[in-house]
Amino acid sequence: MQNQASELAISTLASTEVKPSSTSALRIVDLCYAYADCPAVLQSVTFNIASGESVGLIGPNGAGKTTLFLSICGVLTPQKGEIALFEQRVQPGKFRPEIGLVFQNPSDQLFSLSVEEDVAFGPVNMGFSHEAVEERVREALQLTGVASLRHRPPHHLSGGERRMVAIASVLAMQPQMVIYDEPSANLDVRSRRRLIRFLQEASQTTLVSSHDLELVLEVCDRVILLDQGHIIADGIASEIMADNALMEAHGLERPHSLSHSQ
Amino acid sequence: MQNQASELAISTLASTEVKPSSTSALRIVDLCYAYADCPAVLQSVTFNIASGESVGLIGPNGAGKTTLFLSICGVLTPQKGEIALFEQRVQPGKFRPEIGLVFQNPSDQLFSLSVEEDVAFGPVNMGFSHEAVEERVREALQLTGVASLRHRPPHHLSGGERRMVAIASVLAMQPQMVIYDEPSANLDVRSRRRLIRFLQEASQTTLVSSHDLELVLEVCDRVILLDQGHIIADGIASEIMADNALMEAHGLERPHSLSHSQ
Amino acid sequence: MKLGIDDYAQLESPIHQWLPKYKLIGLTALILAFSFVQKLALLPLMAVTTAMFYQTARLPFKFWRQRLQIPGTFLAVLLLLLPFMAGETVLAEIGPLNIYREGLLAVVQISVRFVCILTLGLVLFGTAPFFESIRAMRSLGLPPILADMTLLTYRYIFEIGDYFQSMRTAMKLRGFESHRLNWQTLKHLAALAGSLIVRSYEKSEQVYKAMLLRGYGQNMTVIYQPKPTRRDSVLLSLTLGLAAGILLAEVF
Amino acid sequence: MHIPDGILPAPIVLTGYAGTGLVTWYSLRRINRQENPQAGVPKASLLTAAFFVASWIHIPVPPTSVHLILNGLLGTLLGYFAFPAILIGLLFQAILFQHGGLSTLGVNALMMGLPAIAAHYIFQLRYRFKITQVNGLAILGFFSGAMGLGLAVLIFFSLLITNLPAGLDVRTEQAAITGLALAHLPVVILEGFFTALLVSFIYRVKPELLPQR
Repeated sequence: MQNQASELAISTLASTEVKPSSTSALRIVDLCYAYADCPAVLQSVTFNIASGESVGLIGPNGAGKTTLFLSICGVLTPQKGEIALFEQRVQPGKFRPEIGLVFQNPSDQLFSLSVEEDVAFGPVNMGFSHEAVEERVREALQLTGVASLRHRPPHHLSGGERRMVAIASVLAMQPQMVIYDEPSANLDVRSRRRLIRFLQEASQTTLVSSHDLELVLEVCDRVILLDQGHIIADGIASEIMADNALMEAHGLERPHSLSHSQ
Repeated sequence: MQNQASELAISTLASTEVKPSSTSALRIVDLCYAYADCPAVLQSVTFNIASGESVGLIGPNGAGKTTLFLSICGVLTPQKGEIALFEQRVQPGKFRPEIGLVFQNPSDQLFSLSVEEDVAFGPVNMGFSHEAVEERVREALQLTGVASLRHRPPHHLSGGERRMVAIASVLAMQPQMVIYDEPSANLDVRSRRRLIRFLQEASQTTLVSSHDLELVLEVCDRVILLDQGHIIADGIASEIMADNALMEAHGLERPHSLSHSQ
Repeated sequence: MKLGIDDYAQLESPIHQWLPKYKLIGLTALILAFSFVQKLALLPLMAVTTAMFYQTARLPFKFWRQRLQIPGTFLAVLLLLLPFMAGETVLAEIGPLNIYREGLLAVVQISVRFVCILTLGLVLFGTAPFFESIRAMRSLGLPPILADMTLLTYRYIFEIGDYFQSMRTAMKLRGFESHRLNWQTLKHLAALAGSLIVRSYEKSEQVYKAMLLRGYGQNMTVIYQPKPTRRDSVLLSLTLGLAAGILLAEVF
Repeated sequence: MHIPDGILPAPIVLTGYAGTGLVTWYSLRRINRQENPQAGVPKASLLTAAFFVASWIHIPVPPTSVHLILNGLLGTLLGYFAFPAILIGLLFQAILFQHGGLSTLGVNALMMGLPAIAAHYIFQLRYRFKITQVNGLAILGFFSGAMGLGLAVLIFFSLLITNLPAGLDVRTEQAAITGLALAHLPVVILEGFFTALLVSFIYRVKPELLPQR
């Protein structure tokens, strides 16, 4: 079963590697990461994401998802391997506005006195003029549907609102690729539904990690299964997630919405 | 639809009110709560839970679930209405060890420097001897399957481990009724599955609030639907949650596992 | 984030097994006696005593070295300044600068006292889980409010430290670089600190509720303390004797 | 800015402990007079932790950077809980980072804590002068913060210089203290501005955190 899955992975990789055209958003080759005195968190992780793709990253807690994200964004320095964003090598510590990371907890991301200030924070740091910043803020707020919250302090918003403001604060930098870490965590059904609709319509290259497999299924065509730092499977979302034996071997469950298909 | 549901609610109530036997765990009559300068959070909430029942509480964020819990535990003082736990009136501010509340975020509840200390905190405050405390700690850790974590600092545990330790810290008081606020929040599939098994086997009267309706379905026979401070429906879990129109009207979704039954 | 003073609390050694209460009394007395020492002749004795304690505690040398790193800078500054600044007797001249005997001796005295007290502190807090140490203080009369505050603060420093790391990472990923001092930078950093404080406050409200619901403040229970063994008492007497000896030697 | 072990003569170390014991006792007495003293414990503890962590924020002052002390704000927010909070914060600085020291804990607590209490009284002036506007509060915040650090700096250098072993005459000592304190004036003012910004942030986001009367 796993063999079949890794073949799947290899074939996907191969197909994108054959034509390393300008459409590659993210290319990761042989990435290894280990914290001091701990077993390796990422072990020779290799995959590609083409521009415009929506990819889900699934796996149990501790599989290495957050470490992977922080490496992609240049926050962590991997021991080995290479990461390229839009054909440019990621250098740890160097700010790359073309990638945005939406944190699992919006409170980690929102700190200003008003929604407006928080959304403007990125563009201001990027050095845009006052008008350009204003334009970006307006657009990001509109896109995420939170324009009406503009003058409120983020600390006073509900969980669902904060999530959308956190997304807006990333989108205002107009990144070409956005990573979402557990975007539906702590959302109620209504906010989650709204988030799913938003993600389905998003135009950026997207990488979503989530325990909420139904969300992954609705948002992503492709899924990468990570466990203990290894890529276990990489392929079509509905196929991988319908594979009960594979899912259970890695602490996951086939989503209910896929069970009637078998 | 709503009418039918409220009739359901009333009939359930009636049936338990007719025989107010010693089996009542929780009786709430006409409970109203409002924070200063805000619209009412709870409006004339009335329901009963019999000893040994497992009841799910569902509804969108802001429906008033947390306020309800804190009122039941005597942390908040309601403006109107009555709450009785095991036939004894709840007096705000008075410690009632027969009820336990498992918070949504375990780190709010694990405030000691070791798992052991945390689990012992309740029994120590209840005034038990060193030996009795020791016995309760051992038992609670065993029941929740985290005996091996005994000497670890709670801060270093995984999400799933923390959840089980938080439950152990409540169970060590040997409450007759336990309230779980979003117990599966932020758990991965494996930990969630373990939690569900635990809840299914738990012997206490249980009240679970969750956005994870599949969990509610697996753990509870009865469900109460709360929205904007009103009880909208109260009845058999699989019936209420299968009612698509009702669910959607209150920001919920019929669980996938119930959709094939229609 | 790794700060753990009690990372080596699980080791086994006579000091680890020493009843925390007695350890606290004994080592505190010794630390105070050390801070009285002025006589040069007593410095070697202090150093040997300290080394003995550290050796007996079986704490790794690495731990000591790491812990000395930060305050070491301060010591280095002192070492570079004092011999040139203070004193009357010129020992040597380096160009326009004089090295004074008194200054040099003062440096030796201060450094030895400093390193010895610090090392004993490591032995004191490094050989028991932190909450055991606080319990010991509590049984010696530390007011309960102070004890509760100490434990809770310690527990949540790590958690709030994690908030801080995440928030700073999030700011960096949105291009924030705090290299220039201007009103904007100051405002953002204040918002960061403010958010941290507000988040902590909100958490404290939850923690308080959780504590109340598990009976916090119900009764001031007597803390369980194991009975001292003969070995505990012998170790305490020895340490107190040593402290008294050093004090006497210093005074007379 | 902590006085490490080994520098100060023993009498000062002991006096420091005695003074700290006294002020702690008085603070706890004031706390115990409050309606529900235990209710303040989690708040004070988590804020102590938050202040501890917030002091890791470095403010760029080219070519270097300074970190915040925030003892003025701590006094402003915690009132009588401030002194125990500072004592605990310093204990952790000493045992986690070896900043300051165990033997000088008492002296350091007085050095940071007394100015914090002063800052508390400065901020309470808002009731005397009936200040309710955010700008007024920010100005009080500025003085609380600047006073908190300013006094601490003064005490720090006084203790350090007058206790240097051997040799400086009184006039040189005074000159050194004044000089060093003045050199820190920019940092004191920076701390004041930062405290002002923080007070207005908290007022807008979580006004109930500012102490009631």
